[in-house]
Amino acid sequence: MLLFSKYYKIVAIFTFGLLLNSELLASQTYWFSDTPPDREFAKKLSSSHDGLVLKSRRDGTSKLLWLREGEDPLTSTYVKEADAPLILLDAKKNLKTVAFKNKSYAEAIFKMPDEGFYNLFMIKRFVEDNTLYSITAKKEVLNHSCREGHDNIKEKMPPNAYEAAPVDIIRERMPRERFHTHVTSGDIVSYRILQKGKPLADASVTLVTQKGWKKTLKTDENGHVTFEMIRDYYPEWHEFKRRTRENFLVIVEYVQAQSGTLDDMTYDTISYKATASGSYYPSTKDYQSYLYGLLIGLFAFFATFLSVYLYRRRRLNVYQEQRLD
Amino acid sequence: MANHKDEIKHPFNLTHQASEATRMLRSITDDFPDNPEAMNYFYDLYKKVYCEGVSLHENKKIVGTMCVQVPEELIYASGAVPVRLCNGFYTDDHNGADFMPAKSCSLVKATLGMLDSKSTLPFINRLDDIVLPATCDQKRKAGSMIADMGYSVYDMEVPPVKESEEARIYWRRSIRKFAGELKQITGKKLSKSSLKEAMAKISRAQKAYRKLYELRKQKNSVILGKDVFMVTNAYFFDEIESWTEAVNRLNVELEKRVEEKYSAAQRRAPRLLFTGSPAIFPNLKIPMLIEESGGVIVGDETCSSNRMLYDMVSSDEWHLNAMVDGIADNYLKPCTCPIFTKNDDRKRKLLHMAKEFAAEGVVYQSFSGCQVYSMEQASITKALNDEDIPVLFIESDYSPDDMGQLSTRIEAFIESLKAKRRRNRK
Amino acid sequence: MKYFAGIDIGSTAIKIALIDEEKKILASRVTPTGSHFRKNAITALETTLSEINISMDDLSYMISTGYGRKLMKESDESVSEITANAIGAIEAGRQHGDIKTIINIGGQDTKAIQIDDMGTVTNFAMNDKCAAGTGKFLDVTAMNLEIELEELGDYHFNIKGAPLPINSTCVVFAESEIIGLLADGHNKEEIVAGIHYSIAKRTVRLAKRVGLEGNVYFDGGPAMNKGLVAAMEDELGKELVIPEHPQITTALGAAVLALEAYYDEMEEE
Amino acid sequence: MIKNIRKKINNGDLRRFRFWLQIFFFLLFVYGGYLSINLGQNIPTFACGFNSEGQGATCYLIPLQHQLALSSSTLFSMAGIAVLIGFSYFVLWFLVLNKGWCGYACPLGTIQDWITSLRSRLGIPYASYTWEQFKHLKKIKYILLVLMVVIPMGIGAGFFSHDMSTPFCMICPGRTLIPIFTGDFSQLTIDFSSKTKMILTTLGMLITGIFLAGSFFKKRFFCFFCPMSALHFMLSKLAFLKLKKDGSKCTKCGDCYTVCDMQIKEIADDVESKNILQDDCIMCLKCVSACPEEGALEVKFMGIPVFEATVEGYIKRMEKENKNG
Repeated sequence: MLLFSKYYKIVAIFTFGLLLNSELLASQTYWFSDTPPDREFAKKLSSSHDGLVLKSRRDGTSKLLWLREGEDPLTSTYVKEADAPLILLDAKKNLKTVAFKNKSYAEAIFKMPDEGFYNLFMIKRFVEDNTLYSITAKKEVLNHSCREGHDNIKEKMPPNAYEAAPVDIIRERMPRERFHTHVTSGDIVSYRILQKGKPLADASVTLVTQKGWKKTLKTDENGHVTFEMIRDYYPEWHEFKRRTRENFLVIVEYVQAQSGTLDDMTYDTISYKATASGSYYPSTKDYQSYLYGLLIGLFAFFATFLSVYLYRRRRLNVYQEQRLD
Repeated sequence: MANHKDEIKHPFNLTHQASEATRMLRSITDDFPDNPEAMNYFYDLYKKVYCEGVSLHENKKIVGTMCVQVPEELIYASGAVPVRLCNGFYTDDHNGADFMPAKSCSLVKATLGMLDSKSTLPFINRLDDIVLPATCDQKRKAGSMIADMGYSVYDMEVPPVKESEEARIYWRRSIRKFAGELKQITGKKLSKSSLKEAMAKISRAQKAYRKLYELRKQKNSVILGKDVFMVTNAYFFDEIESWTEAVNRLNVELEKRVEEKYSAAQRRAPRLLFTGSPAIFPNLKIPMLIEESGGVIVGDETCSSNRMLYDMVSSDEWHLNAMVDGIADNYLKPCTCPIFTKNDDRKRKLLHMAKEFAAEGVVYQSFSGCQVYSMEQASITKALNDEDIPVLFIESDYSPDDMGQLSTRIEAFIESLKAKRRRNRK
Repeated sequence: MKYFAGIDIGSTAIKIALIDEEKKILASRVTPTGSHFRKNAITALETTLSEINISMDDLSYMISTGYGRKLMKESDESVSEITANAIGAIEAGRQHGDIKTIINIGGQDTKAIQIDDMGTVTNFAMNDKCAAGTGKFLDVTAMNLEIELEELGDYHFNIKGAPLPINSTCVVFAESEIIGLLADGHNKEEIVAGIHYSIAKRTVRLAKRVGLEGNVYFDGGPAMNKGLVAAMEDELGKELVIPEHPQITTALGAAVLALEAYYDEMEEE
Repeated sequence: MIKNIRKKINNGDLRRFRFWLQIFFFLLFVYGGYLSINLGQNIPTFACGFNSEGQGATCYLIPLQHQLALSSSTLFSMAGIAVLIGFSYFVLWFLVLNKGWCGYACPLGTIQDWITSLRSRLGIPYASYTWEQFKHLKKIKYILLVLMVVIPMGIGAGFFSHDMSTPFCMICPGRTLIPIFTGDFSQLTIDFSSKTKMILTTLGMLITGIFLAGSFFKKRFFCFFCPMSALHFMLSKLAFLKLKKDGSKCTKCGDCYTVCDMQIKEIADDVESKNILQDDCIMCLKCVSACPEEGALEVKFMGIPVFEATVEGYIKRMEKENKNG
């Protein structure tokens, strides 16, 4: 039954064929994913610390992101065509515009010449039924190669905010977070929601994991919201893979009573919807054991101690006979 | 044991040994001018011990040692005093010849003669044990003879090779066993602090000796070799602390001599190294002949002197195990005694000493009967000759018969060194 | 004219050499040492001096050598016979070309000396205590065979058979061995040659210890024994340089050293 | 002037000097990160990179293993140059101190020395290998070095799984122990996520236990097996700091051997070699300070004598030792 419903949903999406237009935007959720829609295509990409990247001799490292539609990270469809403006906040905090490439799917590609975090924003505004819909999709991407060393990580760690964004979802860094740190189940992730650079209070923030678990919270007066990543990965023990990378989605929704005009259309309400996607891994606690570690360590320690002790005892016997075979 | 407590029949000063010692001592003190003032301590010591029979180390257990390989640190740490029994008396050589083969080494004969006649050393009757390292064949076989005389003898095993790891292990075990044996003799268990103290005691003595050794490198020889032999020989039986003090006093005096540019020998006296069979009082025949013939012994490589005091023990950690192993290594590895298979270490040592002391020649004594020194002679001579250092090889014993011939040879050697120097100058 | 004297007081003979500034030998003498060697030495010296009509006071410098060197208080200094022998050999053997090795057989000892071009002793070897292979050995042989010492050479060359092997190296045992050989009916010639070869063998072995290079000079009383010389040459495999007066080489060396010492002293003054 | 300074150094108390220098390097490498110290990632000693918070520098073996694990095509392309550059930095660092890095700077070495001094204080005698054991054990470090190169290259070529990355680090007790000093116990676990990881972490903990007990009995227990030491030895002929021996002055008294933590027999017995540095040597220079032969052992920096064995210095140190013991 469950299988069927999933199947039904996918079939439905493909049947209607999605185009990115205003009518649909109002109700749907859009987000950026770095998982290629095409499995064959994925083979051309190389893995990096933060998902797949495209490496070429001419352009260096580039990141590819695809726009997806849907609230459930697992079943969201890939948008086939999109024409919304894209803004890139690069590792050096410069702003650039990027355009969608609509090959088979709406795809954004940008080069990452520097080490650090790149933020891609898709911002779309339109009026409908006296409501201004402000849609933002954000993706934070890390560019890092161990070959470059790990010398200046600390200064590159803090997140960069895009002040002009109608809503910016900033993932705050976890304690001791470094380039190599992954968000894992059980981690506390906290977000700061900014509206034009200022904290947005009382906005509803929803976290959706790949398995579809959802939780909605309201931001406090500083725009903060904190989730604990739940554990939703329960494979058979022999199928456990600690490199299981799953996506999660943070969706911010906020409605504000404010009137104005946009493109000669008036509105009296603004409805904001912003997304930011991330990825998470199984918690190390799921597969690492202190107990065994310490037991084995202590065993080795005492075994060595005992063998040295016994050896020394034995050596007190007078000359050991030479063994000949 | 009761039999060695017998009274000596003659008053000590009337024995042949006493008169032999007196003659030698007189010759040492009177034949040379300006002996260092501080040497009087040593002259008096010999006079007291060998001529007057004054006993030392009262109320202490005495362990006689028969070779340089016996770790004295362990003996001191066990509360006893080591006394080296190697003897240089011709009278005792004669006594020994009564029951030993005529061709055996004078040193062994004299030592056994002394032990048999129970004279010469005033405290010979008080020996609690004799440690006999199985070094050369003659000493090895002497063990049971000594035991038959009624002494308690401990045979200490010595490996014949010293380079191998097996030898090192064997020797370390031998030394540990010896430490156990000492406990039996003295009833005192070796402790960390007593061994440390013993090591410190010996290292103070060695420090004083090293200073003396350095002073002999002076271009102007500040002390004659015969006096240094007297100093180092005294270490055989003297109270170690007072010996150290006396050497330190001597060093102070010699330093003054250095400042005053005083020379104990003729200014141009050829500088010689002495090596081979040990010169032990009163058999200072060859050193005396050398220095009477106008040479000066600036350094020596013998077990009665340099080999006994030169190498110092170090330890990484101050536990008994580490200390005893360190001591063991020190008594085996640097030992240049020819009983060990290889000759290289002795060659290297002599070449280095010749350089260090600016020695012009080497006098190599081998006691007749000492096979190993005689056999090693050729290769040592070659090694030294290759570095343009002439060697005079002398095979001799304790008898004074060959003095005339020896004096000719030694003089000729010294003359040839002088001539060589003249030739090199031209 | 200056006179220099070298006096070699050996165990069997006292040898005296007198030279002038040109190192020319003016007079020489060999006399037995006897028991009062100091008295005998002075008498012999005075006799020698009187041959050229001078007295002790006319001597500029005198050096004594040999076993009795230190007791000869009349001399200016003493030098070991090895050094003196080397110098003497250089002097006496000059016309024979470079001398590198000297073999000296004395009354009680045998020496082999290696020298460089300057006459400096670079190495030497001497027999140990025992008198085997020394002049004494020849004395004893001659006495036992009841022939004169000077006749030994003639006997050596008159040999008919092969030289007899003499096994004993000790003078005392050799004596009884000779008597035994005589008793067995061996003739004297064979015994003498045997003795010569025995001495030659020992001496050559000693000489080999210092190395046998260049011309080998042979001196000392026994060098006058032609038979021994022949045996030695046979053993060595080369010819020996024999000086005109083999006995006085050492004394001559002492005299030359006296001359050098005299001029050295003059220079220093 | 220079003579006086030299004399002061030669008479100096090496033990104390070394103790403090080791502490200095320990603080620098283990806690330097807190003071924003970073000496880079090409350090020729175990400045463990798993100690993410405090590391003031990173052990070269980490980047080396990482770099060798690059896919073969990358490794032998331009990226290979970066590997070579990293290696040359490593060599440059190494050249300065030669194996002195081991005896003075290595935090793992310092930990072993602390354990040794604890044992010594407890009055338990140290262990030593027999010559036969020693000969066999000393080969291990070369085997480890080869594995450390071959396995990552095997990963790059696709023969092994990425779970085998940094194989040496996985079994290095530095990984488990050094992070503890900054309160990070996370390396003491067994990783059950894959068989490879499980085996490697179990080995790591076993070795940690053996290390702790082993270094309690045997001075510098681990250094016999250290592949860094093997790597050092291959370059040691080029280094500026040199340990020289004048065999003609040596009496083979064995004092140097007695104090040698690494049981290097050659230091006492080899009288031929001028450059006496052996592959096991950690250049602690205890041998020089225990040598009573004037100039028999000598430390030179670019040909300039720095520290030399002297009788005077030896006697001074021994008297002091004997007093304190």
